[in-house]
Amino acid sequence: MVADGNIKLEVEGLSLSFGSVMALIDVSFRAREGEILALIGPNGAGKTSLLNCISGFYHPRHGQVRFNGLEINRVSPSRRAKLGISRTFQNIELYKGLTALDNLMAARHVFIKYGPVAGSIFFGKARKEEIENRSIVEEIIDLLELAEARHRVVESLAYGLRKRVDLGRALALEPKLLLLDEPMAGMNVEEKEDMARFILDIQELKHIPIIIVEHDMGVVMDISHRVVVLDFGTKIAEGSPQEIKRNEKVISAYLGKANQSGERAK
Amino acid sequence: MISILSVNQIEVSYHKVIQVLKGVSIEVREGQIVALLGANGAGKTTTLKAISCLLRAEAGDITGGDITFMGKRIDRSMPHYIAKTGIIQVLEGRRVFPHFTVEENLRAGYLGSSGESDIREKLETVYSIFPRLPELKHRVCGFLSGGEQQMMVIGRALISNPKVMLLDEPSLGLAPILIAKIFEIIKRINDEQKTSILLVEQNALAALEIADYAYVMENGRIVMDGPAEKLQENEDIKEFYLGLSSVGSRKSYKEVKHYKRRKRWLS
Amino acid sequence: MLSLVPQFFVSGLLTGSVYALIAVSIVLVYKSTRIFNFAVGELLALGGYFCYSFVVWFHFPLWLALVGALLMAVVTGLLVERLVLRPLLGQPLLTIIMATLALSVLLRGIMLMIWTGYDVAFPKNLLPGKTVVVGSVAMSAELLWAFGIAVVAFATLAYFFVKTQTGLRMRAVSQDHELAMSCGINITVVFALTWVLAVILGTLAGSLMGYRLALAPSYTPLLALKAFPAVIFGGLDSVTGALLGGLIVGIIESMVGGLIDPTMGEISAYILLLAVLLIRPEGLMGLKRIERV
Amino acid sequence: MWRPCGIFDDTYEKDISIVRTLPQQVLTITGLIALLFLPQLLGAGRITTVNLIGISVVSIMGLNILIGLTGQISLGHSAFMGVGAYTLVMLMNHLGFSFWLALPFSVLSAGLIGLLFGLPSLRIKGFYLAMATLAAQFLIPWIIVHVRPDLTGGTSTLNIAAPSILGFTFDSQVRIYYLVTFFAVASIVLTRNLQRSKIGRAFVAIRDNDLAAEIMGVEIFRYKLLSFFICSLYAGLAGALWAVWMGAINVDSFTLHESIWYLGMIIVGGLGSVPGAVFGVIFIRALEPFSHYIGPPIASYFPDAIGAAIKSGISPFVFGLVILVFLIYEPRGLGHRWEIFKHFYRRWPFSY
Amino acid sequence: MKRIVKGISGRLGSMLAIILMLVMLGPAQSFAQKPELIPVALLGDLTGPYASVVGPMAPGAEDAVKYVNEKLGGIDGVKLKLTVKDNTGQAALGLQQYAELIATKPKPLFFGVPHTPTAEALRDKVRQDGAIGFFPSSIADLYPQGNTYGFYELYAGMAATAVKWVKDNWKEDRNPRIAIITWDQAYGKAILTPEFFAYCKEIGVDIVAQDLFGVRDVDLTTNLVRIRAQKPDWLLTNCTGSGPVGIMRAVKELGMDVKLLNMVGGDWGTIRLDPSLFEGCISVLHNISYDSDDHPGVKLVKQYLKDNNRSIKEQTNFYILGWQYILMIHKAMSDAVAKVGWDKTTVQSIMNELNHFTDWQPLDGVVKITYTEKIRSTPWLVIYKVEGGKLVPAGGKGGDGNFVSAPDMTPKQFR
Repeated sequence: MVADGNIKLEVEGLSLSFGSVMALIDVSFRAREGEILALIGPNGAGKTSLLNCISGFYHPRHGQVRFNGLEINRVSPSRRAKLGISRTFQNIELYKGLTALDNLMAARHVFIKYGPVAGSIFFGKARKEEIENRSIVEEIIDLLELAEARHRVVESLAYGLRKRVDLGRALALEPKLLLLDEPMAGMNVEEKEDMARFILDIQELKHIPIIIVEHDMGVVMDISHRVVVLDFGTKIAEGSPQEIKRNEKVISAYLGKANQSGERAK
Repeated sequence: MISILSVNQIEVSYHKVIQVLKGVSIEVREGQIVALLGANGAGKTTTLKAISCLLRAEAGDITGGDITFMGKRIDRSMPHYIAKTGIIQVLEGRRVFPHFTVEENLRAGYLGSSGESDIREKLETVYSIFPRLPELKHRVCGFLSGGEQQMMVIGRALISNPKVMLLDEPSLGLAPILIAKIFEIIKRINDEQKTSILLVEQNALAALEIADYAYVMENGRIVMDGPAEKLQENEDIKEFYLGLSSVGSRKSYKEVKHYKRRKRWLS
Repeated sequence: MLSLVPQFFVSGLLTGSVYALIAVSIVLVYKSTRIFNFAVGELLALGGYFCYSFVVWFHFPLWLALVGALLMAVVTGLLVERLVLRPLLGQPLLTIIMATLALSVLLRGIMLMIWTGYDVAFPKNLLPGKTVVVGSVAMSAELLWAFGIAVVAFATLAYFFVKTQTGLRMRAVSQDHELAMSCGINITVVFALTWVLAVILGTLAGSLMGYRLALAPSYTPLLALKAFPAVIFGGLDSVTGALLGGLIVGIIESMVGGLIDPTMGEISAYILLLAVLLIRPEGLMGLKRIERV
Repeated sequence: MWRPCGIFDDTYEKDISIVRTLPQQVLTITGLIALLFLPQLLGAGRITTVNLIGISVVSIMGLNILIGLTGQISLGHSAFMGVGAYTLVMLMNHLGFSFWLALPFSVLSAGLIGLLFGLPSLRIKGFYLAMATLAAQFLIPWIIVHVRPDLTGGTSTLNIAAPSILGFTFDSQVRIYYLVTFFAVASIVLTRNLQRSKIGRAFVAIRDNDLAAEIMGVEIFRYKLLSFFICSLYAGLAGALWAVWMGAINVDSFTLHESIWYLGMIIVGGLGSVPGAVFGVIFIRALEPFSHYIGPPIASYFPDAIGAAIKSGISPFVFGLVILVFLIYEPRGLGHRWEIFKHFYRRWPFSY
Repeated sequence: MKRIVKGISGRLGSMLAIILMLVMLGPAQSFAQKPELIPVALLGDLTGPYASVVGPMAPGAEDAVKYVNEKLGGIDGVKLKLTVKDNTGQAALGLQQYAELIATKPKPLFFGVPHTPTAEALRDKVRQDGAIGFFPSSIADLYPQGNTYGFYELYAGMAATAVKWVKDNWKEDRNPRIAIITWDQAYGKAILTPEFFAYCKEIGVDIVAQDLFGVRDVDLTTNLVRIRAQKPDWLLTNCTGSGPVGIMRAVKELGMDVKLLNMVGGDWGTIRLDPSLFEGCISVLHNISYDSDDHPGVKLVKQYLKDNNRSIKEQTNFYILGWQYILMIHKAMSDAVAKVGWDKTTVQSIMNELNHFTDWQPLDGVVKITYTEKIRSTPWLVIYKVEGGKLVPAGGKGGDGNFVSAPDMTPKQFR
């Protein structure tokens, strides 16, 4: 497995606070091309906050996020999307009034260039662009087996399917870095297996760094190349899954309990 | 033990279109802790809301089956009536009245009309179960920690001496130490107050430890039930809910690409 | 001009108390049901008409007529809740807001049918007292009464909300409907009670202003427009805020109107409203739960 | 998007088009022809109301974009129409512009003023934003009345000359009908297109989930303002048409009451649906004169004493009651009913 | 499927039915040489913001039509048919109602539009459609003269008459000081014309303050405090209903010793709201007071009020205006028919008669009307003072008997 590609994302000395509560304290790590990097840690350890800092929704108090060597600390979330940072959400933040297809098309926003006037007339250039982007979206629909949901409003879709649309939407952005926030939360084993398969497919096809936040240790240990462990906002370990399993600090803070109960409950 | 709450083959759909429950039956006997297990979206919360009649506020309808409480049908009632008869639901996610103080929150749960002295008495009972609460009674609830909120929420449910308490994911988003404590309290309430408890949990392990009986839900159906000790031993439960079937021997997620395993009870 | 400032201030304060009554009426409904009540103007005019009718048709003394009007307000509030709002429970909020707009047209029709479109006025000198002059400041007896009644109304309301179990339940409902239901609070009763209180406050405002000037289905409801900026000043969520907002709007209107230009009185309140929205979007007393980007 | 049974799209081009089956094409063309001859069908008397419906359709298309698609509430729509109307009339009367020259300016000026009052959407949303636009509803008329009454006429009415094109003067309601209908149809088509374009999707994304939209690359603030701008452009156009329709404008025509009723048309029609909005406009705009039409006859059924009393109030009573009953039975709006009807038609004859 | 069909036909069907009915309804009548009926229209704000002024005009016109048809034998035997439409104060609704009426056959030749914004919007249309419009008298309704006539003198002319009355009765050396406080809308501001201000200057009356207030303002203390600082002798307003009540209430509360000069808005409908407030105030009306009990015209009108169960609230000057409207039509049209015969009677020939109304006094002189080619608002006014809740003549120079002639406030370019 490829784990030594070029460094794509560098997070350095990141600190974030809400009022007096420190959510992240001096966190640093790197993600390389083509690797699946898992971010684990107990609830409230700051995993989602870290993702929010990378996707630009939170502004860290200290530290830097560099993407492709570019400092993006002051870049707005929508600009970051244009740079190719894409993500899914813990609680499925889809556009619930749109169909699955339109959800994916909406993510093509940054690639479609025509303006409001052309959009209103919807002829020539606008039409051509729509159709071009549509075919790209259709590829994603094929990949994630979303055909049955294509013309259905996402609000009416089943939970697992919605999770997949969420992933599809992130892919439609043609990500150069993919952040997945608990893609398997609330799924049963069968659905988890499907999702794992999709993630591995994406990794194989796109060869981009994928950062995944997940509670299911089984999944994490199986599919990730490297693991970063957070606890109370600080990074306590980093390494291959095998190393992490053996890491004393991790065992006492996290896996220890998990080993006892097999899997740490959500 | 006599059954006091029984849910018989209920079917529930939202907006008259989306069917969520497809014939669910559950029985709660007096003094029991019954656990309802299942993954996200299986219909656990909907089942609880069907019992407490909170469904209607979300455009949900019971389209089939019935629910009886101490021999009386209650599935056509209003939520406040259900509460008055002695079934109190504790909603998922530690829902507090955020702008109220702890004491106001507790008072909001008081259902009687016997006046101030009765409320005082009830408050004292709750404070005796949760010794941390009196210290906090003038604090505004929105600023309390998760554990404190969870205790307050359970305390509020207790203030009207319910016969059955419906607990929806009390461990959700709590630190492991607190989870243990909450479950301990639940057990204690069950022992001391003789309150029957219907417990919805994703944390199957912890729930099975205190429960007497358990049901497993999947896609709007009960797929398995039995005494808690028995379920703890069940292979499927071990594999799918407890993740216990030994990390070592399980097929790696990496190799599932073209292979799908079906659950035994479905195929 | 500056020597007139105390007079402007006091006039604004007294009128503001009536605006505050209306503002609180709007906020009560908004707080517990999330509905912005566009029918508040018509409801207050209706209240004024009830009071008028008790005085003129049944020859009640004014205080008794007011009591009668308040009883009618209870009935109206219950009817509105039962016939209009309850059938729409659980429907999209905008639909319900629209329903209050339709209700306002309907009520206008009813008022026209019963009292016609012509102005009517109360017989005079029903309220005791004469204009009070303190220094250079004259205070109208009627507005002083209005102010006094508003103060009593607010004090009663405050006592009710803070001290009684029902008040507590109403406050609980305003924070979280589902949770309140799960706690065994009958929210339909609370909603009905909310509407009753709102109509009562409107009736007070309508009766007081109807007594002071005259009543007509065309302009009496417009009084509600005065309360809109007051509501936002205080934050849609806060009863205390609405109360203060009403007074502030009254004072600003009077001050700007007096010192700069009378036609600017009303819009100055709206300009200030824009400023408040930009600087402190949740209003003066609004709770943090505000919808914000 | 569901098609009638047995009809499948074999290209994406077909899949994204609006009018795609033969019956749809036939219907569209018949509809357009019917529109051409509507004045002859209805007679000159009713065409004035039809014109008002057309103007309101233009206006509502804008509001539909703002409220239905972007999820922002505006209570100042009527005031923005006033901006368009006054700009048009002032340019024509004081600077001698022709209607066609003044029209772009009036549309644009309304758009810019709308944009200005959309600025608070940077910080607030929901009903608080509605209240900011409410301020527009008080400020704009105040400015019209008080700032330069010599130009705007203050509270009194400004009359304008009828516009003409190639010697065809729009000086009667039947002629104005063709002007209004052209713009009404055009705005429906433009809105429908905008809705299925990148811009429309971005608007809905903001409505449904603004956080996700931003993270998916939509510049929220820019698009919110764009939405306010487009909405007010339509309002400006509608205002200009209003001025032509009345032949005169008065500040009294652009009231808060009107604004709230535009909101009402959207809700009666069903949020976010273009056909729904059109139905909503027709429903409310036709119902109001209709209630005044049937009010007095209803009153005459009652004995004299009661009849005389209820005569004055019967019209608003009927108006309010019909809407209320409608809302209770059809809270999701006419657009929703239309969808059910279409759904039924598409599955026919295999439904159930 | 049945259920769906039923649902659709039930709800959508009823909606469509309403719309269709709207489309289908529409009277169709044939045209005749000597018509069977003469349609007359009244488009007023009967229930909206101007209702308390305009509302009584509808019963007035209805009663007058009865009088004309029953007592006067119609117009050469042809009866009048009155259609009343209530536009609730919305010009847009007024326009729709106008369009609907003008499209009926035979179309009404006369439109009485006692609502300023609607009248202003309809001015040009009435001319285009070849009908005659009777409008309230703001300058924008009437000029440039076309087919339009004012029901009464221009509001500015009334104001000038009031100011002149003050000057005529002025005893002190200095100029009388007058403060204007009026509604901030078209009707209220119709008195504020350059001609009026020039006239005040000319006769030596000082306008010391101009204050505006809104219809929904409930307390005018602030305005009056500002005005008090200018020490006026009189207040001048053009508003009605709650407006004058609000002004005088504040005046009383502030202990000011000034009285109000009002126009048509200061009639019985307003004064009845609180007679004690208006004691000593002046109203410039265009008709004789109801309190002139022995006047034969007043007796007749009061008899009709009584016979038709009209309420006291309808006993106002706009009730008389309804009569005036119908009687003017009756006279102008009867004269035209008598002169040229039915077949040659056109709008122009009727207007020729109207334009030669000279000191015509219908109802035994309850009103007095003079129109000319140039002057489209009858200049005859009566000045009344409120005494003991009654309107009693306050006298005045420059007229004959009860009526005084208003100074000409027609804008220069239209004279």
